Amino acid sequence: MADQPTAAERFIQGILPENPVYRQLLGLCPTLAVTNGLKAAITMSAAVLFVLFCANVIVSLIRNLLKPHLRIVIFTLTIATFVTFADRFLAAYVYQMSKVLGPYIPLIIVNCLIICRCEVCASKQGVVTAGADAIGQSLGFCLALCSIAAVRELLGTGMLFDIRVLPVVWPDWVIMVLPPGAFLTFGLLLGLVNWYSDRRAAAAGGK
Amino acid sequence: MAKEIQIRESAEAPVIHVAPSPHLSHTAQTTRTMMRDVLIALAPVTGMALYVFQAYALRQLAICVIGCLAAEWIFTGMRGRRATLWDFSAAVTGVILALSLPGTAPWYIGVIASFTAIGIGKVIFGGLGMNIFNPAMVGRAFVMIAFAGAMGAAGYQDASSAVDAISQATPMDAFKQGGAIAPLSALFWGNTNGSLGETSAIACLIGGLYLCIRRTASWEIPAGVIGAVVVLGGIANLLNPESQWTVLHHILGGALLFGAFFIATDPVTSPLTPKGKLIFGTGVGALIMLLRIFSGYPEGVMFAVLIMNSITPLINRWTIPRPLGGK
Amino acid sequence: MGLKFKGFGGSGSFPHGVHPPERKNFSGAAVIEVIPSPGQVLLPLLQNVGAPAKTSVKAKSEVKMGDKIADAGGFVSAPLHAPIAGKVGKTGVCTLTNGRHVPAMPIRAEGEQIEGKELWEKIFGGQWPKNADKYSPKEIVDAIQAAGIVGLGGAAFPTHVKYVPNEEKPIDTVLINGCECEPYLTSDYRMMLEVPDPIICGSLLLAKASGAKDVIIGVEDNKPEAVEVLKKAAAGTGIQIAVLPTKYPQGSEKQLILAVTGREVPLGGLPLDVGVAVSNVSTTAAIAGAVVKGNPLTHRVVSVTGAGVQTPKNLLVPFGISIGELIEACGGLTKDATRMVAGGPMMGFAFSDMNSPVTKGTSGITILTHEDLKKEDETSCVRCGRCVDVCPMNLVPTKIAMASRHRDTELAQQYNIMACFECGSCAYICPANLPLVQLVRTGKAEVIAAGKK
Amino acid sequence: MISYLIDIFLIGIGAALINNFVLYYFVGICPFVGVSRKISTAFGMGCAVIFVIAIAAVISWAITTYVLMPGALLSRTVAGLFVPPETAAGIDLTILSYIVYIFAISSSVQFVEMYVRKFFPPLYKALGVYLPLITTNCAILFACLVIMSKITGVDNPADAWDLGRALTLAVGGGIGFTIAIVIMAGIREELDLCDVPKPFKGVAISLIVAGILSLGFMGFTGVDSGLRKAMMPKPEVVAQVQPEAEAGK
Amino acid sequence: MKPIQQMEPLSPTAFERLRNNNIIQAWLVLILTLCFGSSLAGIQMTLGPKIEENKLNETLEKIPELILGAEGAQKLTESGEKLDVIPRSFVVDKPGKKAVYNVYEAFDKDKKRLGWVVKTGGQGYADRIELLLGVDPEVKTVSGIFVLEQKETPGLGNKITFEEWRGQFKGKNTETPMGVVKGGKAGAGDINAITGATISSRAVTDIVNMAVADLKGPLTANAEGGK
Repeated sequence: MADQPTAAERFIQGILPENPVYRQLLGLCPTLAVTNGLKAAITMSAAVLFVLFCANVIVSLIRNLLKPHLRIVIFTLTIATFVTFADRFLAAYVYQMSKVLGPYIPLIIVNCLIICRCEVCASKQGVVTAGADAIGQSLGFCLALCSIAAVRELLGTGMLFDIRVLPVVWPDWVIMVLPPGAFLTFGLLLGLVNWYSDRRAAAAGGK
Repeated sequence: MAKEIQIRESAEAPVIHVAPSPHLSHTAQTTRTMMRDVLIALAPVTGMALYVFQAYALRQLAICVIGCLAAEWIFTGMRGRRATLWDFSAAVTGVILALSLPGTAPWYIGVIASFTAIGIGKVIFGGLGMNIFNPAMVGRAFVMIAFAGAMGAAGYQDASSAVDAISQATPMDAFKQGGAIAPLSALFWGNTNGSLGETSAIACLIGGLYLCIRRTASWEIPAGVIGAVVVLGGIANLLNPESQWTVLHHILGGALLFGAFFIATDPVTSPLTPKGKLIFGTGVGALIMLLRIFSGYPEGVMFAVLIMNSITPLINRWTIPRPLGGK
Repeated sequence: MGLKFKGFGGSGSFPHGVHPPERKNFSGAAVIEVIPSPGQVLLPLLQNVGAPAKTSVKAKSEVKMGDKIADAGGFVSAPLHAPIAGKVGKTGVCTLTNGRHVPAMPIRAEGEQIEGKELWEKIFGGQWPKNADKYSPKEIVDAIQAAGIVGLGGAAFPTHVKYVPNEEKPIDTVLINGCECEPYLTSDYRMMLEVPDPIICGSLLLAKASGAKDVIIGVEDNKPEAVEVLKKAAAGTGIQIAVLPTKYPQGSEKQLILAVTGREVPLGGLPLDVGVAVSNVSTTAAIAGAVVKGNPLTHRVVSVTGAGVQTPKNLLVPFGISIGELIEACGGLTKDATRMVAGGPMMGFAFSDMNSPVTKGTSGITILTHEDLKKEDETSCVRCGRCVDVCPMNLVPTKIAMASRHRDTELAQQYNIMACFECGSCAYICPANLPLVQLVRTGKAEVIAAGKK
Repeated sequence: MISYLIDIFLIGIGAALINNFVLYYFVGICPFVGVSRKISTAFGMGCAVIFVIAIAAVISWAITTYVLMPGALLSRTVAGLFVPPETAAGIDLTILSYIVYIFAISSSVQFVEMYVRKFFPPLYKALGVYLPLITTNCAILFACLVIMSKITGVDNPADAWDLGRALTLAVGGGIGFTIAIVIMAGIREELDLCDVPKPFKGVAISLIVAGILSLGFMGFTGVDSGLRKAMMPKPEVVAQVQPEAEAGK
Repeated sequence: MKPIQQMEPLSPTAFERLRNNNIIQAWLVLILTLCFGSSLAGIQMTLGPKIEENKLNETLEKIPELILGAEGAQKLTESGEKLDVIPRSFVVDKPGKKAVYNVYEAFDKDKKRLGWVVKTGGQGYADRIELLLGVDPEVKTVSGIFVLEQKETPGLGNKITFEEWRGQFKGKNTETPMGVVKGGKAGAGDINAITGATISSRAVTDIVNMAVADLKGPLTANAEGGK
């Protein structure tokens, strides 16, 4: 930890190089569960952004007061509270979406992404860095969710954002919006990302 | 002690230009001849399908075989490997896949099923011999759920067909949805509707017995499947004596015999030891009956095979044979 | 056939196994010939399982045939004797047929040699007693030890070790192994046909030494003449002949015991653990020679056979003679010979060095042609389970091979890799032509290396 | 009584097989792809989860029924000491449920760990290493949430789940998790010997396998309704008694 | 924590003991709990009613369509009028258990009863199906159904939510239970099954039949009693 990454670095890191889903494999439950439509994916990402940002900022603010044996308790308390906020907001303002997401919003509490960022970043760094990190990570999370959701929604229903984009003759691949489709799509995309980054790394090494 | 010396020899000695023992090999059977055997065994079933469904069967077979070969070529090419089309394994997958699809299924179903079967079912695990799941069943399950409408009951009905059989629902489906009973003779000879390969019990039996006699398929698996179906079907009959759908209907109807002889016996995805094979077969049979009687799908062969495939590593683990003199 | 198996507690067979082509016809009818005495022999100091022998004569000393030239290097070891008369040279290194490099002592022939008919008479001639009353068990075992006798079936395990009285594990049955289940090889077969008397005599001596009640000679049913001859020779001695179905590897110790007595030798155990001692027929004959005539082990019968040799023969040869000379004596190799194997084609080692010497464990030289090998390329394992169906040890060879290929010693041990005795049945049957035996060998090496860590 | 038992049975089957926690609801994915390297480890993890999920289910059922749900007995009584009964009856603490559940889970994990360490050292040896990991296993919180929705989300208070149903769901879900993770571990051991393309090694191929597994488990769809139909006596189409019973406002 | 203690090896004074007390050490937790608790209470106060309203609206929104049909509902919104809806709850004693139905009674602006909407549900092919059933005031005919929740097979069973299919129920007589017929040959009192999803079709029909049978008595009795 000799030279701490700056806020901008943290922000950039989260989006692609340290993408929480594809590279760190954090928060897989929502990645699979809420990606049968782009709308749900984006709502979920927004909820994660809210919770992660608030939790990161608060943890960063009180990081000097944290006692080791109470650290996890405080993290959990903070996260659970903000998740409850997010849950109620969604229920109040986008009721249909909150019904679709169902238990996966409260499951953000045990999403390893949040506790991992609090532990790794926020509890060691300043507010600005922690906030930037939260936004970067959430954007990365959003990007990953949307990539999966786009594939699934397009193939599964011929629509994007519930708007028909493929011709009517397109036979809907119903499986894509069902659990097997989630696993298969994510697995294949993950393989693709690995393949691409391997190739990039090889090319960089070759030079 | 004799072994130790040989080991040190092979670990330390320089490699001499000679081959390890044994120096004789049983040349009668190779992987390729095994696959060829499967194709031969499929001939009666294919013939029956061509006789009953005519152009439908021909079209579906062509789509799936070409699809599987193309998929094998493309995917192994993507891995930078030499495509092994001539070991016939992709062709076998294609034929089994085609025979497990309804003849009237649209063309894209065959193509998607073939690519899924070879891509996700086989090449991604490392190719022939490495796959955990039966490729043909992976492909079929994928399209079955993706295009339930075109694969389910609706897939079989086509009143414009010249062949009478095609305009009915399958016997299993007709029974499950409406309680209609098909005559046993029709199930036996195969002039009913259904997936291309499953209708004729006699054709499946002939091909299956050929495979078992050639030891290309192990008899333990079909024996286990049919045994479990007889026992469970018998119990179901006893509990519900009014049911017209008897044990014989269960055995002759649907994809049971086709699955028992051609799908479940896929050596790659079934256990290695005879005991394991028997457990595997019994498990497949039991699951088929569970799914047939209780689940919403009229047929359970595909799911039963996939589920038992997934347990195969565990079965292998549990049935490590006791070595001679071992505990 | 009238050769039905009469039970001795076993079923007459063992589970699994394979039926490779027998191909005994090459040398089966060839009467044993005595090879002309060679100009030089090169005696490897390690010809047995266990510790190597230690030279007991100095270089340039003169030896007569039968003189001891090396002492046993320990209890599980055997002394060596000069097979010819001559002058000992400086100890050098030679390559054995299995590829090992071991120290070897050359003897250059000098002076008068015992040859031909005379040699045959010395080793096999004369009368052989049909009982062992004259000898005490200790005398017998000592004579065996002094004569440097090891198992001549191929394993080369010092014979006296098996028969040293052991009160905790008494031996009740002596099994004489005349199966010769390896394809091609006929040396034991010819021994049984031509010199049944020393075999019977040796068997009785072994029974006496070990205190066993039963002596059973196991012969495969593809050698009916040998059975007849042995039956005649054994008449009145109480020795029984068990005729076993022809199946590979019937001649393997554990399989033979199971087939005849129905007892299973525990994993990692010895036949002794189930009260059985097993010796090969040729070994038995050598024992008789050692006890009755005081002959040390200096010669053995070797089959030189296969389509790759001009005239397949069974030869009585001195140890240390180079294999090239054996092949010369058979008219040399044919044009299409492609592989030389020391031993039978199933378990034997392929070698390329014609100068390799014959050792106590060399039961035959099989020369295969391109025609016989016809191996296809390795393809993917489709887990057909044929190797499981044939494994006489009831193992899962393909799994063991996979584990070995991925250096997963833990998995290999779960599948009992160490129980494999590399009979080659699995690799013989494998439709994908996987080098299963090879993989098992490397796997075993890994397991041992991991165990040492 | 019989119908209650059937209900319990079907809830268990449903949670374990038909709507498998891992393969249908995607909870507990992290250990599913992460921990499942060896069969024995996977089985140990599964047992620990069943253990904790059962305790957490009992706690969360009790808290939800008596404290959190609108007009819950305990809250109403306590609040009744300070405010008028009408206000007390309308008390609704469901907003606290997530916080309460997560603390209930972590404290029950702590408690189980202490208890097992003290009284069953061999069990602790076998399960102990997995216990801390379980706190963040979403399967457990998910079970609590399902139980909550079955208590607070129903139209009729009479349909609210009792302890038996809640416990069955939790244990069924735990068993389902164990089944999935053990199968996965078996396959992973096999995959180690396979020639999987490099980009897919590890998690990607596990996900593909999970996808095919979930395809296979799709076959169980409808088994519960089939079983219910088979076990129940013929459904009554016409209710026999129609008293003029009316409740509500 | 430990390093700090090592740095201060002073004798434990009263202050020190107080400092090391667990409760005091947890001051941060306590303060956070207080802050979070009060903000949660605020959220509950402000958003709680709105959420309840959302939940209720989900059902209420459908009532005009179920009672009046799509066109009727359209007209109603155009005219800016609203139906008066009274939620009620009926308990029906059945062998083995009591069934509770939430029923919405709909009146027009003249206090004339237009019909009832029943919230009911039952086992479908995959999971429970929740639906709203509209009937006329005398419970003689079905005025419409709407599927609130279902997890039927996408592509097959989920067609029960399609207007083309559930529209069939409109106007069906409730005298005799409705049957399910395959192949599009439904008679007057029957429902056409969805191809390949007969079970889902039958499940919905059964739920409707059951609700009608259970509530026919209580509702008509109530209607008469209400006069």
